[in-house]
Amino acid sequence: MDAKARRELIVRRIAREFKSGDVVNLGIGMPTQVANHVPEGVTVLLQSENGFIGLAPAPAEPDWDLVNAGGAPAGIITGGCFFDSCTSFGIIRGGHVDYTVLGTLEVDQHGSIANWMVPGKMVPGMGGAMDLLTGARKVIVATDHVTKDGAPKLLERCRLPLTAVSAVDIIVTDMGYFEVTPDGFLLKEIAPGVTVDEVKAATAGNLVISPELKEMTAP
Amino acid sequence: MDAKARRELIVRRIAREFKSGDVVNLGIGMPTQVANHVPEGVTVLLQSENGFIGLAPAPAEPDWDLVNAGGAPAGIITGGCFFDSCTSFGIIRGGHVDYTVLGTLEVDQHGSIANWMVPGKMVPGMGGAMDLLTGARKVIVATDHVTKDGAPKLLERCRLPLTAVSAVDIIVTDMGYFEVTPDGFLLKEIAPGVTVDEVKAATAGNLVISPELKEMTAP
Amino acid sequence: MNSKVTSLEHAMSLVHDGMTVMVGGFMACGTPELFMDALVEKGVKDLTIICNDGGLPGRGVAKLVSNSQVKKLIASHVGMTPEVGQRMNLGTMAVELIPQGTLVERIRCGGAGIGGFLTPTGFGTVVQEGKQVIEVGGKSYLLELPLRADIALIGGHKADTMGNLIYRRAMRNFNPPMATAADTVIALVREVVEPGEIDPDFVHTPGIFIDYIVKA
Amino acid sequence: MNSKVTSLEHAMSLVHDGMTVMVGGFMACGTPELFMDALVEKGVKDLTIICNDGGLPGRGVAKLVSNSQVKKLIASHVGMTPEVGQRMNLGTMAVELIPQGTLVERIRCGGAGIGGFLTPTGFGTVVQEGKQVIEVGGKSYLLELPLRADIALIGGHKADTMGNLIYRRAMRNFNPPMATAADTVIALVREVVEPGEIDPDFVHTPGIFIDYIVKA
Repeated sequence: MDAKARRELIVRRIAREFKSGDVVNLGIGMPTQVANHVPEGVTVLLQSENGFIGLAPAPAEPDWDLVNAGGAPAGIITGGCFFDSCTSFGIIRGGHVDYTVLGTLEVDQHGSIANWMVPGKMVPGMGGAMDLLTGARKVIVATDHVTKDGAPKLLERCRLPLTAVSAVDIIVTDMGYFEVTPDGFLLKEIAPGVTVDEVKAATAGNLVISPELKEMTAP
Repeated sequence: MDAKARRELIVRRIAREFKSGDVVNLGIGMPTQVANHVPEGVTVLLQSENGFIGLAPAPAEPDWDLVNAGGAPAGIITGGCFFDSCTSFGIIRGGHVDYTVLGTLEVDQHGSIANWMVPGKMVPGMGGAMDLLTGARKVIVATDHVTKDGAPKLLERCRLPLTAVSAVDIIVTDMGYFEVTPDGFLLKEIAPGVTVDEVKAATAGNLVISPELKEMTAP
Repeated sequence: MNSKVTSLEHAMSLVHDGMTVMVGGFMACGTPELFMDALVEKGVKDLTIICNDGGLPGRGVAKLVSNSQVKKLIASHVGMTPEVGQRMNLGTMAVELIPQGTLVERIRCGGAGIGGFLTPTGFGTVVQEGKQVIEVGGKSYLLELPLRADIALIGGHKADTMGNLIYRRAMRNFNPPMATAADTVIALVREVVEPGEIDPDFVHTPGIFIDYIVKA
Repeated sequence: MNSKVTSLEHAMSLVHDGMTVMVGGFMACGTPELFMDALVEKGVKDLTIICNDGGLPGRGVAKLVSNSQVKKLIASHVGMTPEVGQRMNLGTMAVELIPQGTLVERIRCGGAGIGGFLTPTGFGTVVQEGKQVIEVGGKSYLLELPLRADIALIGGHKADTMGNLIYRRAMRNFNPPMATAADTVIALVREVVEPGEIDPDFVHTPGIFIDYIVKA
């Protein structure tokens, strides 16, 4: 699979996690694309941490009072609403966001995650990521399984500075769908054309294969 | 003076403390009457801790969605606004109320005050009094100088359970206008027909007489 | 999305004996009075009620108190309802008194995932008993902890079917913070409209906080 | 009561070298852009700026950064303005990064007389460094302290002359909490109306928080 197909597999699989009415916050980059693949009949409420529920695509004529968390023009669904950043992070920290989907640099078998800084490089800041990771009911990591150099991103322990400790619940990569469990990464679904041995070779932490391992489909 | 005249003297004097734009919270009982005596040309904004700025007399036809902090029908001025109790106490605790006026059982020379409970008697609860005492920029106590039995209410140390420690700035009684200072109660104005010796006899804490002692007038 | 509007009967079936229930309103202004009546009729008991006050005689949570359904009342003021004091003195109902600003902020913390906050309110008084005192910048504060409930019963003016709520005048009071701080939140409103009929700039309580709406 | 409307010139005369200034807005949405331009022209320097982010290149607080007027920037995210990172690396400007929810809650505490709050955000990360860890109910929290400023510059949509403010769409963000947490609060709005023209049920920022209004 090329990069585009791999990413589409990941975001399509994640989009199938939600049920109608779920409040979902999508990080920038690949996670944003999850919104395009939510199955018909399922209506999720996208939270935009800069201050609204009901994030929607921008209208043709942009309204610069209505931007997303990246500062780009956005829209709002009928029945959405605006609030200030205190309320927005009360929603996030208080467990009112059902799912957050974020990309990462590293994630480990304890659910700790490092995705906000690389020492020595320009540090953009954590923005709302630390709050989302500690506050959302379920944290889903959307990531390529390995780095551009082929090194594992699923580790026994993160090496980069952490964004949050024991925060991640689910990891979806181009190789499979993993749950973070006390025993390590539990492989529950495996991507088409990938073998368990290939997953093992590409993963640095404890890997447990589910006895009910299924193929990761993305219709 | 009879009780009514004494109280009128107190509330009229307190009403002269304010300047236009001041945010003022008036406790129930005697302090409520202060609102009726604010000099012409001075517009104060009355805060009602149940959730609005701009407390005004109730209209002839009561609106039961609009009550004061005692649960009785109230009104709102043009330019007032409503908010929830979090915001209301953010305003109070955050120092955005310029003056609060409260009655008391006891007040001491350290500015500590006891006005919410008498052990062994029915305890109504402190409501918002503790927050107002610690949060308002200036706390004015409006009280008869002595109890019904003639015992001093201005003490060296409060004996009843405290409502707040070192919170009171000004005390206005039927005998005079006092500032709470490190040296004790500073008598700055004396009520008409009252002598300094009478004030001394009726006060239990340290009393300091201002070198610029004036008559307490209430035009 | 499905409408959150439900029947009074279904909504009240969610309240069980022994639950902790937040009830919005201030001296019964903004209290969902119909819910109080329904709970009296249902006879659910041993409730722990969190409310700003005891209501007024015959109004608000006073109805539940009079009907001996309240095991404990957590409030800032109960002076308007002598029966609360009588039951407290007889030992038939426990009452915990909390400064009003502290009470509402504890509820906000419960809804906002904040583990506690430092307030100067109550320092040096009986409110301090059993609490940690923390000094910040030379000033002493009490550490106050969050409050949550199993159910919050709130009173609104108008809602859309997605749960977006507005209040009218002084009925807002404790309702918005309580809507964030319970496992199940049920709102009683006077009017229900379709999504989009409430201006998204002027929603007081976002619909995501509301589980069920009952039209009065 | 006197109108709070004043001139841009007078409002900006209140900002002095070395002050701590809160600037509302999120990626320059809701930022009082005219105030940024005026401060660049005025050339006031050594400012400590508290803002959600560094703005966008040529927009928001980035204008002050580019003009070397900022001694220290306190923000949650500066990734959209590479110049912030360059100046940070060169050591010509200090940057303090704070998680967004913690930043806005610290500002709220500064305005609400709360001495600090406990948040799980940042526990076990570099954000924890130098902070007190407090356990409540078996969970670890960081004690975060309030933030205040000398001046808050906020962006609104409409105000009445008493300072009651409303925002439009996503421009609200950090503006309401900042309006509570500075000694002097100045709002830039697009429209000024008479008291009573904004429905008292739907005021976003009560007028008592606002000292001066400038019409854009």
